Amino acid sequence: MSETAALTPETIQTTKYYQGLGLTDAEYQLITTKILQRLPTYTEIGLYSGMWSEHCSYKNSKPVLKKFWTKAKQVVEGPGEGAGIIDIGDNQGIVFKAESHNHPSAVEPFQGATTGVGGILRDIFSMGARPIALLDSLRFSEPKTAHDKYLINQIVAGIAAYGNCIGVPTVGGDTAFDATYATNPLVNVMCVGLMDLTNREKGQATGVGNSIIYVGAKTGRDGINGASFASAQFDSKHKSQRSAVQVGDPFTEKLVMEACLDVIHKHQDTLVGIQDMGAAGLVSSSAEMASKAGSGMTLNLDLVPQREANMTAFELMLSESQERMLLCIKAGSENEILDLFTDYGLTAAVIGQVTTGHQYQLSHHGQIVADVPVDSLATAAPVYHREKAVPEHILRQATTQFSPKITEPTQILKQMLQQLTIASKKMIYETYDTQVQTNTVVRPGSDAAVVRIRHTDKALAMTTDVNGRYLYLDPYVGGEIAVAEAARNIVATGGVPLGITDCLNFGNPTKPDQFYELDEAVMGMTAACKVFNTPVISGNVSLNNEFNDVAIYPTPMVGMVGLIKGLNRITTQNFKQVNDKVYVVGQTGNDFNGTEIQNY
Amino acid sequence: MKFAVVAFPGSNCEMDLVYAIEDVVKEQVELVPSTATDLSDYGAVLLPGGFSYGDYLRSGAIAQLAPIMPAVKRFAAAGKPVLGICNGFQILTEARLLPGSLQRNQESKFVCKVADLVVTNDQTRFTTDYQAQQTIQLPIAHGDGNYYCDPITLAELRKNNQIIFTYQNNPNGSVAAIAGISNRQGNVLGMMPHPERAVEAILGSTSGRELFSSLVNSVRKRGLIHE
Amino acid sequence: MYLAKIHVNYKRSILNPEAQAIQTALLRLGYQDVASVKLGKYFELKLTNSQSKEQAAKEVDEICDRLLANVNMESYHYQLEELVVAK
Amino acid sequence: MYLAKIHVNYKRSILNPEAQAIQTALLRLGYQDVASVKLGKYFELKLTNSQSKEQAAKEVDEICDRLLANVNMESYHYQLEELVVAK
Ligand SMILES: Nc1ncnc2c1ncn2[C@@H]1O[C@H](COP(=O)(O)OP(=O)(O)O)[C@@H](O)[C@H]1O
Repeated sequence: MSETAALTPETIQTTKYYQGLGLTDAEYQLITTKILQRLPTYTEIGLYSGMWSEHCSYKNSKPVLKKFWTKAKQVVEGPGEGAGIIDIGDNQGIVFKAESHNHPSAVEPFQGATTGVGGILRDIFSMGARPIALLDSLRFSEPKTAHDKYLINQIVAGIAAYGNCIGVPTVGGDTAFDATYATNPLVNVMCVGLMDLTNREKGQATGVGNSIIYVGAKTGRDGINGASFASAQFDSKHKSQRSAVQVGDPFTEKLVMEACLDVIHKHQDTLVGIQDMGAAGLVSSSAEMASKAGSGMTLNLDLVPQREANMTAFELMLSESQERMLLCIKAGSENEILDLFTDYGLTAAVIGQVTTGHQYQLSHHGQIVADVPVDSLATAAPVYHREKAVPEHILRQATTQFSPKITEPTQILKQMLQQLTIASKKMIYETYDTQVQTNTVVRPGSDAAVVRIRHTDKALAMTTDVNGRYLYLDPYVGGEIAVAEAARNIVATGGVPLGITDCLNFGNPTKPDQFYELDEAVMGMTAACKVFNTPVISGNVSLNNEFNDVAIYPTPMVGMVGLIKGLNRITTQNFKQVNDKVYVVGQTGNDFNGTEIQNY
Repeated sequence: MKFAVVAFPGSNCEMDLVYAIEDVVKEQVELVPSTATDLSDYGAVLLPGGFSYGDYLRSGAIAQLAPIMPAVKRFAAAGKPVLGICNGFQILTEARLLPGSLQRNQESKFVCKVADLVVTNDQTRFTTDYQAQQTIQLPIAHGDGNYYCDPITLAELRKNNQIIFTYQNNPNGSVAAIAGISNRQGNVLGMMPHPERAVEAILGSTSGRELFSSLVNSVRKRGLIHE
Repeated sequence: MYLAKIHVNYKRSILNPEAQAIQTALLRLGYQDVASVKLGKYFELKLTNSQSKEQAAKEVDEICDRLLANVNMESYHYQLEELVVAK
Repeated sequence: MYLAKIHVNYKRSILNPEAQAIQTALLRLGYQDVASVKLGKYFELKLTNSQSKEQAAKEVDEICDRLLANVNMESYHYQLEELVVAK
């Protein structure tokens, strides 16, 4: 990076260096002619590349996400903050969100999975909630090659390593196998947190003169520009791009979590805002906190705790080192907060202030290295309304149902039970601590997991579901089915569905047939959400899940949480007694398309 | 009586123990930070599960050097009860309060499930409310639970009845299927299974209750504590 | 017969939480003196059938790439020693 | 300034499940050739203030005994190198 530090604004323009950072000519034009009315510096172009990536700006998915149904009586906080909040009565709220870490896990499966878990945990506790459960939704190829097995083992081990160490039980999830995920496994993790509604926190920086405090791990050169990397597609020719390896440190995260909850619970009067540093690290957390509050901000990068020598401003702003948080603290109270973090054995430093106006100003080694309107980073990324066209394969699709030939029912049954997608997932979930915090009433292996709320008569049911094959055949109906399946799982454990989160794992939105899948799926999910009274309170988008131009099946993971009022209403899946009657509820039709028996 | 639960940075089962004692055993309990240096107020000291200091070097290796540990050693030397669960067991072996050590599970993977255990010694102050050879169910959750000691130490453990719990189906490769051992004097117990996770029927098992009740009874009987 | 002595270390600029925890612990214990801690893995493999040093080296490289080192994050180096076996 | 290069290894008599797991994996991958696998840890500590090699050695011994090695099961050995620091 050091030779590029010298890149002049003119060189960036003439060599189109910005393209390598994921910005298009038109986007660069917008910055130079409209926003800045001058050429951006090297650091500034870095800021825009991070903030305008799909991961941070949702520039391709915003018009689609608008279609989600997000408002219902129980919603306290919808999409927009780190995670959504639902009121469950008695002044308690639950917070949940899901996060995808598909691309990092394809490259470095163990660390990709750990940092996915770490990130979703930070989203939850930065809202003021204590994480009480994790779930993981995994999609793999059937383990045929050594590489398939390596991916599966390492991803599962990574999830286990992080959740087990930090002491949040991994209580559920789902796992399915299909060749479509061979080079692009899906690693979606969801976290559920519990909070007192009086402890609600926002990620914002208000009050001129208030301090910006950096907390947690020091910044290194890990995962520079990971956000635009996560949004890029892979192909076999460009392996060198794949180097955004961040290492998860659950021990540090545990300390960061306890310390932040301590600040939120006991120092409410000094805490103005708090946000985690996720994708596009320091720039995204700080710019969003300022922009949301309508404030300006100045940061002195010399004060950022650094793990490595000679880091450039570009690197400091875009590093995705893990286990870091940003706080806005009332002027005058800084030492009280810094001392608290020191007591936890953590690094913390005042790195900037809230300013008047709306500029975002960075200094480094005594020089101003960036000075841009803060909203231009956080909200001004262009929004693309992509074209939509029915995929060829759907047009060609047979209109009749697949019809299995069954000669030996017992034999077929036995074989179906051996299909990996159907078989028990014990091998996976027995490596997760499912019981720490001692609230897990129903562990993995049943329809939905159940976690009781201590000292009340209430419990939460939670599940993740989606079947990509159904969506491949019909994204709208498949989207409906994903929500409906989640709702059935919740109801089957005795819960009333409250809301959902999602991870939209799709292909390339600039291709009309792949955008069609995204748009239709969201509309289908929305239709079902309204029926089940389950608003979308948070979520995450993972696009460009494509390898050598072939997209994965459209796979919008649905994570649903329900409330069980009365611990005596909890039901589990297993048969209880000899001679109990078995009923089938609902109509059984001739529905075989996309089933395991068709796959078999 | 009053229990001390020592919380090291990275411990994660300390609150589970506190709740088990407060809500179910109905005794007094306090969280004691690992930076404290005095335990004289307490009737029993509990070292909880978790990943102290990330368990980054060897499980329990860094915690064993925490400021609280000299006080734990004095407490044990005075004949008062010390119980280490999971990571607490690992810390006790690293601190040489118990012999042997806990290695990576044979399968190299973390394992979390309910294990059938045999109570092999019902004469310790932790086990009087169980019956010898009784089978109980306790949850296990560990990656480094593979108990190892050399043959001479094993013979000693056997001779002195220091093996307190064994697994019925060895889940981690432990020598002689050992799940929990005590020191020679019988006042320090280390065990990989989690009794605090098994004190409420709604969570699947209540087999852990007797361990706490045995402990409370023995402390009361010995008059070791001013109520 | 060859003996391969293999060191596997984290590449530069990759966070090593273990080394960091050890250094913090040493500071706490009063070893202010310790300015840095690095931590890596060390393997010794005995190869019985390799006919030549080149063949052994090829095998060790392969084993490191496939199993012992995570080449995304770690680098390795090794020495090969020929062991004389008593017949 | 001294650099301590420390190897911590399992004592001979002790079975190490991790080394065993690696050997099994190697066999499964077809490396029949590998007769034995040993696995240890390798540390590098930089000591800034030690005045003499003896003092540094004393400190390293202490650090190994207290923290880096579990002397029940592991043994250690090390080399000390003096580093010349540019003033
Ligand atoms: N990755 C996982 N993590 C935790 N639990 C899992 C996981 N995969 C499966 N399970 C558990 O096993 C059950 C059955 O798994 P699966 O067949 O994938 O899900 P479903 O029956 O919901 O389609 C799930 O309900 C869940 O309890």
